[in-house]
Amino acid sequence: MTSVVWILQFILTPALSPLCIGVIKKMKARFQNRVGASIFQPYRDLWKLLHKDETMSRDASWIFRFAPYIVFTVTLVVGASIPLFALFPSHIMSSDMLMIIYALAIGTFFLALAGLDTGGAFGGFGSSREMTLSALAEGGFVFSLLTIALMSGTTNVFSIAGSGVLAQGQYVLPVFLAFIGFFIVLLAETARFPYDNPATHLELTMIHEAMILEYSGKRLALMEWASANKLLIFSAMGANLFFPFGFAVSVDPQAIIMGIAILFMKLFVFCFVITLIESSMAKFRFFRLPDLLLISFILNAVALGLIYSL
Amino acid sequence: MELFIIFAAFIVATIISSLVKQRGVVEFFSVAASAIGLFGALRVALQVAATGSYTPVALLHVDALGAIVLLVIFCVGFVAAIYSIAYLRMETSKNIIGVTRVRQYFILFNLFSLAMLLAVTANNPIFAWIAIEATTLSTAFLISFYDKPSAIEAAWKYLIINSIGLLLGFFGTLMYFTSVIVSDGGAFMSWQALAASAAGLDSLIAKIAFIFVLIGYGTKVGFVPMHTWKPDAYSKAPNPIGALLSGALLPIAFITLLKFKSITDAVVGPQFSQQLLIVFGTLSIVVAALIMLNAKNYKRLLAYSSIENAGLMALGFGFGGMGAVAAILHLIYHSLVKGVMFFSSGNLLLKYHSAKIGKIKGALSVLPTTSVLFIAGFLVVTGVPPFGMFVTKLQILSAGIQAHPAVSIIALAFMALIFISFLKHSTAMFFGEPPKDVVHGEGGIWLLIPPVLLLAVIIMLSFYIPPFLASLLHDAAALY
Amino acid sequence: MFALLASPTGILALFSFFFVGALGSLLTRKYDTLANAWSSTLAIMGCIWGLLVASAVMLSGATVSFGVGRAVLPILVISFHSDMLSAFFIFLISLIGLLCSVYGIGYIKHYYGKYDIGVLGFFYNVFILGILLVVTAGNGMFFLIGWEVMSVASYFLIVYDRHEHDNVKAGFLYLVMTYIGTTFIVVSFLLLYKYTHSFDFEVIKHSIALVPASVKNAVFVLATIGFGIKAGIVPLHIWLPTAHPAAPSHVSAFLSGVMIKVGIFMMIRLFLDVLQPIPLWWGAVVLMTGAISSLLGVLYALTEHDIKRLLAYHSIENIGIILLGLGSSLIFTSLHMLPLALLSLVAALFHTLNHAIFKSLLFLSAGSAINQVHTRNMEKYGGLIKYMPYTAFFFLVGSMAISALPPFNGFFSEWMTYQSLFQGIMLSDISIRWMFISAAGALTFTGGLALACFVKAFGIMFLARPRSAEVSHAKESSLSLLIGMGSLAALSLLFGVFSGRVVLLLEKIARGFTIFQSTESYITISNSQAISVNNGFASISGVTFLGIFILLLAVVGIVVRFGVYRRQQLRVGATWDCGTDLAPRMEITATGFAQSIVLIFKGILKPSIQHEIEYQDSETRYLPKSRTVILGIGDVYQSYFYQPLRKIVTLLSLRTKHIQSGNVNTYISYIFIALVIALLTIL
Amino acid sequence: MTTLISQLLLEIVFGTIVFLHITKKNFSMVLAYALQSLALSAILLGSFFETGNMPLMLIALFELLVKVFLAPIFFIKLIQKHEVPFSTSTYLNTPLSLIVIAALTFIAYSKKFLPLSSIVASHQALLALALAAMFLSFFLIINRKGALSQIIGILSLENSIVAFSIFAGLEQSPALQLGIIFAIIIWLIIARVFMSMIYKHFGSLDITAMKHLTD
Repeated sequence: MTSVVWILQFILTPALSPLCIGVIKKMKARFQNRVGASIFQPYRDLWKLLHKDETMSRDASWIFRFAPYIVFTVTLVVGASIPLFALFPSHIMSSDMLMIIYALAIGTFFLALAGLDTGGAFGGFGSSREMTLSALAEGGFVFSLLTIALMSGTTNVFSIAGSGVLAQGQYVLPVFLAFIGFFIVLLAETARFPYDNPATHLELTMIHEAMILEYSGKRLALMEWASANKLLIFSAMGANLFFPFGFAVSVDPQAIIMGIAILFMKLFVFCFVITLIESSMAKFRFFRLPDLLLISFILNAVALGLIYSL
Repeated sequence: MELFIIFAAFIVATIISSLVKQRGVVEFFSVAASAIGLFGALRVALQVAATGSYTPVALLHVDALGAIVLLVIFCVGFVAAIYSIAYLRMETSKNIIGVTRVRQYFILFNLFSLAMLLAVTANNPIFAWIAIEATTLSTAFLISFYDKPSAIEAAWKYLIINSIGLLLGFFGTLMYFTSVIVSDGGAFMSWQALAASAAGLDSLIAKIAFIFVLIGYGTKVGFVPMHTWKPDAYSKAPNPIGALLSGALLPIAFITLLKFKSITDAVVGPQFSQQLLIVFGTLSIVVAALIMLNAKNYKRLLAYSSIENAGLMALGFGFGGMGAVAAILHLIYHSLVKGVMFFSSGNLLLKYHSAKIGKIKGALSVLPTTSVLFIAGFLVVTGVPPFGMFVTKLQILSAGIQAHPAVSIIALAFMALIFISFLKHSTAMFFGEPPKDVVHGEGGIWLLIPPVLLLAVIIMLSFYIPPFLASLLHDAAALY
Repeated sequence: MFALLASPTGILALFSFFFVGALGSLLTRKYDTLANAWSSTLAIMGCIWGLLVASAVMLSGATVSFGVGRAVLPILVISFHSDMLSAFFIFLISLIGLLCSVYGIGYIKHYYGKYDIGVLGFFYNVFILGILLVVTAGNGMFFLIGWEVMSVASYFLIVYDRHEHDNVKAGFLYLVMTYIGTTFIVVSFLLLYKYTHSFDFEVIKHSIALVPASVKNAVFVLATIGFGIKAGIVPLHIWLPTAHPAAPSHVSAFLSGVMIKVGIFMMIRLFLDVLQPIPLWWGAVVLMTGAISSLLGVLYALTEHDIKRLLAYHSIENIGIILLGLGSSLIFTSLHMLPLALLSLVAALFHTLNHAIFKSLLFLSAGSAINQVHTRNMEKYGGLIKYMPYTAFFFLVGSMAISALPPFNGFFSEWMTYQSLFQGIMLSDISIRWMFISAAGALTFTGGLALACFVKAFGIMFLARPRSAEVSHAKESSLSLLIGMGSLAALSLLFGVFSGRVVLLLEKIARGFTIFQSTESYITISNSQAISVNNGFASISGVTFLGIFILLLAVVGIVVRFGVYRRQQLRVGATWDCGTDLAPRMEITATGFAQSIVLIFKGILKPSIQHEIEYQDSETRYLPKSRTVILGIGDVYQSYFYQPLRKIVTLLSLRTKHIQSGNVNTYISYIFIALVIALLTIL
Repeated sequence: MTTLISQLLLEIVFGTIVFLHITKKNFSMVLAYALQSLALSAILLGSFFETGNMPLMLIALFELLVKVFLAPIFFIKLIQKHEVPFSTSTYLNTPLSLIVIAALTFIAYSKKFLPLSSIVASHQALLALALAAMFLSFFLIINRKGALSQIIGILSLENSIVAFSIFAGLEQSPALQLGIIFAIIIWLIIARVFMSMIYKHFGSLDITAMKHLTD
């Protein structure tokens, strides 16, 4: 039975992520009171892209060709090493908080390089903006996870979720501040609204789309899938680390199904909040984004300071 | 016995170089005289190391420090003689000077060596004074060797300032003699007798006498307020003479000063003289370092470097204890390295015909060996390890840090400034593109052997000090 | 054999290799190839022997200390003392020396005929000899001799390519700053000598109680400035970005990888071993300088478009990270939390080792690229990956290692530094805690910015299309260069994946210090190479991460390539450029890439942007023909501290030159005044 | 010899130095120096009559010969050869230099220098006067711009030192005195040669022209 849990842990992220994207797109459509495509449309898009022919630029080197595989695999590895529905597969050694952060950095690294590789103007600007944002977001990211890690006395992501120290009311304010900081970083890392509009291809504003502009066919599918995975990873981390309840306690199928259901519910709440932001807020000008990220860093630093002074 | 042979050798050399017309003969005798001088000095040094002192006759006496300085004088003198031949040959071939001038040069050179020998070995303070006066007179003409207005100006200033200094020194010596009860014995008052009768000297008179002697012979050594003649004299004198002036004449004046210091210390105790030496030493290092920063002429640069090293030696003796031993060793290294630097700068002068630092570009590609020698000399003189002067410099400073921390730290800071200014000037001279019209290639083998010889001696002395020299060092330090 | 290695003869044999190498290359100056062969082989044999000796001493744990000969002056005692720490540094020096010399064999070929190879070989061997003397010296005096031999030899290596004028200027600035640093160090040793009457480190250590607290603080400040200049911490770093690029590449790799670490070596030995017990503020000062150096180092690197200057600034940044580890270790020792101090010291040593490896890898690969393209300006590069695939791959490995991406060694040492900072944050004292929070913040931002900087460096240099004709003539470097770089890349991966084994050894080394003799360690290494800190607070394993990553990569590759649908066609066309013809001008430049970050941090960097627009016709000035943007960074330190200092000293020297006024009467009046003053003092 | 006569002779020496400060003509400076040396040799003769040892007489005569006859002739020949009748002016005008002279004499007589002048208690006044003479000749060298006047300044400094040593009871052995006088002779010859060289190169004996060697 544990092997089923292991398999589930590995395949859950890639399986669920297109669904999240579908749900967000559906809700955005609803907000703009149009019907919108079905929530399984992303699956069909991926299937279509995987079968299409591919065109590639003459200047591209092997980095352009292998980047999608590396970026996608990184999201798989990180997806497998964060708590999704159960806590017991915690002995995976790669679930340390810093390991996750820097593994995601590999993804950003190769994504930016792929953007630069084809030598087009768009790719270069996309990579430059992406690296600026990820450089500034890293501070907030590390500090938000550090706050809850220091509260629960360990940096292993599974044991943070299981430590339950957050349940006692003592640390409510630091957790709340850390969560706000984390959510700002989430929007930055997954190229969501105030930072970058996922739907547009407008040269002036696009960051993530610019880097994968040159891709087509199965490589584009992998890239799209990887960004979907990243969205799921961040929302799952936000949900399970900051609101650690409803995990499957034992291996029997009945508890597992209940765990997955609670995971579904949490993710749905996250998707709803993201859609709410996307529909209500305008995209910030690029040079106001650093102030937003600095706010997230300051919030987390204050949260860190608060832990011990209480 | 050896001293008489050396005397005879130099007198013969002077007479021959004044009578004989052929240049070859004059050169041969001068070099032979210096060679005999070196050999004699070596034997005297060995004997002094064995027996403690060497007095062939009442009038002449050589103690440990005297033996060391004698050895240094003739080592530099011999190498300078060889270099002078090649140097003057090059000068005559470029018809800057005629053959008569060369003969005059060697007459004065031998007289100068004779006077120096007498100054070191004289057992009587007044004879020492007369000998030093003779050195001043013989070098006055050597400085005005090139018969240009600037050379005359330099020689005149050298003559006037040194005469005043020596007169003050004479007055100081007389002050010391007041302690001697009037008797016919006063005729040949030797250093030992003076030291013995020092007890009778009134303390205040001893202090005043030491001040006069310090200011007097300090002018000869070149401590700061009295140093003004040095840069002019060194920059206008021919290079071998510059080497002798800083390598040989400076130590003689210094040890005469030290002989008087030992007498005053017997009367008044060491603190007084040490205090004065520290004041003058620090002043010399500070002012020399500041002026060196933008010197325009590399021979004046060497002059200020001599002033700075004289200041450091004064600090060494001022701090006393191990500082004194290090100061004597520093004296040896300094004389030898000044030889290397003056000879290599002589080669630069022959090739570029200008002593201005600004006019010398890309010397490393034009004169590779000379530039390497000059850079090695610069590294030694500023006290960069692994050469010996680094250890002596730090030994002096570590002796000084005990009692006078502030002085040693100021000295160290300004010695760093000296290294920086030396580096600035040598990078300006040696790197970069050489001017088009300068033909590449060294002057001649004989222009290179003397500096290489001296550098080899320094490197040997940096790592291994022969036992007889070591024992001489410790005896000398014990005396002063 | 083991005993022979870890013994005085072993160490003396080590020095003799380089001594013979130096002399030999001088003698064979006339024939370039022979001189190159002689100096390189001797250096390689010396380094191999150094590796053996170091590992023998490290494994046996013996401290080899012996004196040689007796000099006339008592202070010059030639005594060697190589304990675990110096053995580790000998290992580091020999490792990098070996690979740089292998690289050098091929690299020196392009100097044939231009310069004298024998002289290069001579100074190269003397330079390594100097560094080895520094790490094995037993007393202060002998240490200073080794220190200055190293500085002077490296000066001559920097100005080796002397026809280039700014190499000479860089060399001059380097030696002036180093000499000022040495003066600070000499003053601190003299102050110690004043109270302990000896230069020998062991004697000073045992009689440290004699030294009053105020003097110890003075020694700390002087030593930090002195060694800080050599290590290149921020306010004193102005020589580093000009000096390292000037040297030949295999030498600048050695300078950047090893020489700046020697300053750290002496700081560790002095602060953790000789001057114990230490007050708290020492650690705080080191921590703060580390944080400032790392943040400013990476920011200045971002503004650079000269490759070697960029790498030199990154050396400053990594020195800052090492100082973070060292600073936290000092703070923990002063708070008597020795296990934590041991942890952060191991972090500092591990990052020193890793930085030596990946920085020299980066310098070597940059050197082989510059060797082909003959310019250091990044804007002229582009598309080099198609002409020099191996160099590009090694530069990529180096960039991933320096920006701390997991499978490589950079990540694991930065992780350890993070752990020591986290332990610091958990301290009770509020002021110290906020110091650690700001240090951790600086480290996070440094990590992010370093990633951005190396995406810029690698992307602009190697990817997309060539921006100048030079690039298309580039050919892959010769075999010896590739071996040098390849082994460094392999080492970088090996030390990353098997970091557990390395951390264990480093802990054994750190235990060499008397204060850490009996402390129980917070680091446990499980069988699967996992390092766990502070009984389970945090634990990572390089092997498992790499294992899972490669497994999943294989699965994804197979599924996507073969599983889904094999008959896709791959059409190779031109990059999408909205229809205009594709010109190299359209690619992003290094300045463009970094401009957004530079504008965000313009408060600190104070950039100056000039626009030059060339118009078609000068009267109407309506249709611009070309527009260039120059982003310049004012050197704050030069203009606000070093220039005024230089001006004061020159002013002072001009004032004193008036003494030499030329008039005899004034000269005589000087003597008269001196006489009168002296007489008045005593009468 | 009674202190009165030696007092008188020393005053002559002192007076000549003051006169040297005031005169403008070279010729009169040389004469003043000759007078000074005459007074000095007279003192020496006086001490010979007292002690009665023969070598002292020899020295006095030799000094008479050298300093009173030989040196002035040398200088006069130089003046005629180069037609340099007027020595150049001084840095301080006459009244100011007189004030400085007065100040220096006061310092020499002040109790500050008492230990120096009381080496031989009886000659206290004489020694103070000799000391004043020394300071004045030192100031003469500083004040004068002409090369000849500087040489004469140095010679008068030497004379006042010898005077001081005589009165301080330092009847040196004749050999040493001879040695000193011999040194002075050589010095004179060289100074003379140098002055002619200066004249050849600079056209005048004014040493203010020599200020090129600054750096």
